[in-house]
Amino acid sequence: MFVVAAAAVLVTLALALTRAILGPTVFDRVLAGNTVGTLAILLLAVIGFLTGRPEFLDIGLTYGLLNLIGTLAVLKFFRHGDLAYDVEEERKP
Amino acid sequence: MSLDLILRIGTKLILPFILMFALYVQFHGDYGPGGGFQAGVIAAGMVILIAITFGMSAAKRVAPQAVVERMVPLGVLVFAGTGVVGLLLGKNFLDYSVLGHDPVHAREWGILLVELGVLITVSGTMTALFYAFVERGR
Amino acid sequence: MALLTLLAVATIAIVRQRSLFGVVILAGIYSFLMASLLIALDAVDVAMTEASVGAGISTVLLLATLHLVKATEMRPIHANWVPLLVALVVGGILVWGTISLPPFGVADTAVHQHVAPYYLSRSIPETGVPNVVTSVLADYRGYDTLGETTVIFTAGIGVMLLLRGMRRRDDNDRGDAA
Amino acid sequence: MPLAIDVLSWVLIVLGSFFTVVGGIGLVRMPDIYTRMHAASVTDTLGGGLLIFGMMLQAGFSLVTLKLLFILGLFFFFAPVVTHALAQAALHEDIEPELAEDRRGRAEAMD
Repeated sequence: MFVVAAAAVLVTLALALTRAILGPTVFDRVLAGNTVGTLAILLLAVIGFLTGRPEFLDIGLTYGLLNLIGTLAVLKFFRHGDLAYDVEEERKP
Repeated sequence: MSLDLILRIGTKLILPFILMFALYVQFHGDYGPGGGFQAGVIAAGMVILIAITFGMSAAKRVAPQAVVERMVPLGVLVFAGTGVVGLLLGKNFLDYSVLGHDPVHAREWGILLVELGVLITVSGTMTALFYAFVERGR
Repeated sequence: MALLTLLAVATIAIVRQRSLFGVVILAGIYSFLMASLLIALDAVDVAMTEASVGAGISTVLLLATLHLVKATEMRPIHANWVPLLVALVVGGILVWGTISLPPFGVADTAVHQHVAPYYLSRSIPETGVPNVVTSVLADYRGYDTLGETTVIFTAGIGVMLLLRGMRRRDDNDRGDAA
Repeated sequence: MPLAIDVLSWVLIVLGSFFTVVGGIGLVRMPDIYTRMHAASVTDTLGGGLLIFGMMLQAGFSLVTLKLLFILGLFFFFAPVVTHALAQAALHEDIEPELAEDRRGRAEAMD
């Protein structure tokens, strides 16, 4: 049954990749990238159970955290055009 | 700006967990996947996340630039120093078996120390690179 | 193998892409796919490194770099046939080299006869560390890891000096040499 | 493992797979970025959540379950945060949401 889950996740990976390649705007690509990260975590967990060694979920957590950081960095970049733009700094002067 | 509220609260929620997870990866590297390199990258990711959400000045309050830049050579020094200690105590360079009374235990300690050196260097380098690029962009 | 196909598709998409922001995001996706592939091949430590460096840090650093340069790639002026030819020839040679490799996962090949059994059997009694990757990395191959750390150190120092040096010249132009 | 828990976990996993694929199809088929976000959140929360619940039941009470719980928490707290930031950035770039009125207007224009 884990095979079903793995197949489903793989199909969805392909669909998300399609969206990332087609994506008319950058935000579509970001969204697809975020989804690919999520799916990679799921695929990892499923593979872990499929091979009977579910100890490797640490890597899933790493994926999740760094996916979050990457996505937020891209969004911040588009919002302000600068990675470390500080709203407080703007308000002070 | 109040529009960033959700982002800021969410980031505040997750920051301690990122640091905790980095330390877990560091010290659990003996038993599972992970080690100094990955932990260093995750710890640097925490600083970068702070810089993204709260701005550069907040990140520099957490990890001052001088500290970060000193961490880069410090890690290499810790690594090489572990080796030199072995040399001074009459064994080969990077032979850890002299660090404790029991060779096996000593080698475990040696590995921990070496991984600590890698952690310090990697996290320092990544954060310093980020700082350098962003400062340059201004 | 489905993962490999996706990987190839992502690579072609990266090459075709002109907007460098798209390239950054697709490179992140590529990195996730690569890490999943490495998991499927049981190389968990490598997968963790790939996931953390490729998907997190390099995205951020590439974006920071994009802030410094122009964001769209120029269309090449003339077609680059020579690099394509070189790439095809090298790729062909590599594929030809894999033909004579032993089948994947066979235990009695040359690689597994040399030092691997020693490491596998002695890691726990000699170092007390169950993860063989860590013990090889930090103990048996300590010199290599020291060199690796020094490389990171050197690269970091180099980049910092480059970027810092440029900025200092700007400061001088403005007249405050601090 | 009791049969009931086993069956329940398989049902959850199959449902999760189903929703994952549904989210993926939505990601490709939906017309604009905001609706696509909606579809992707199906994959993030319902698909991933059900899959992880199923796997938690399979794993029993152990460290694996705790890690899965962490991943679940990550999904539940940060998929919305990322989606919010994404929507905000897209609005900031003046990408107009496609409203139902627009579509109705277009349909009438086609008639």
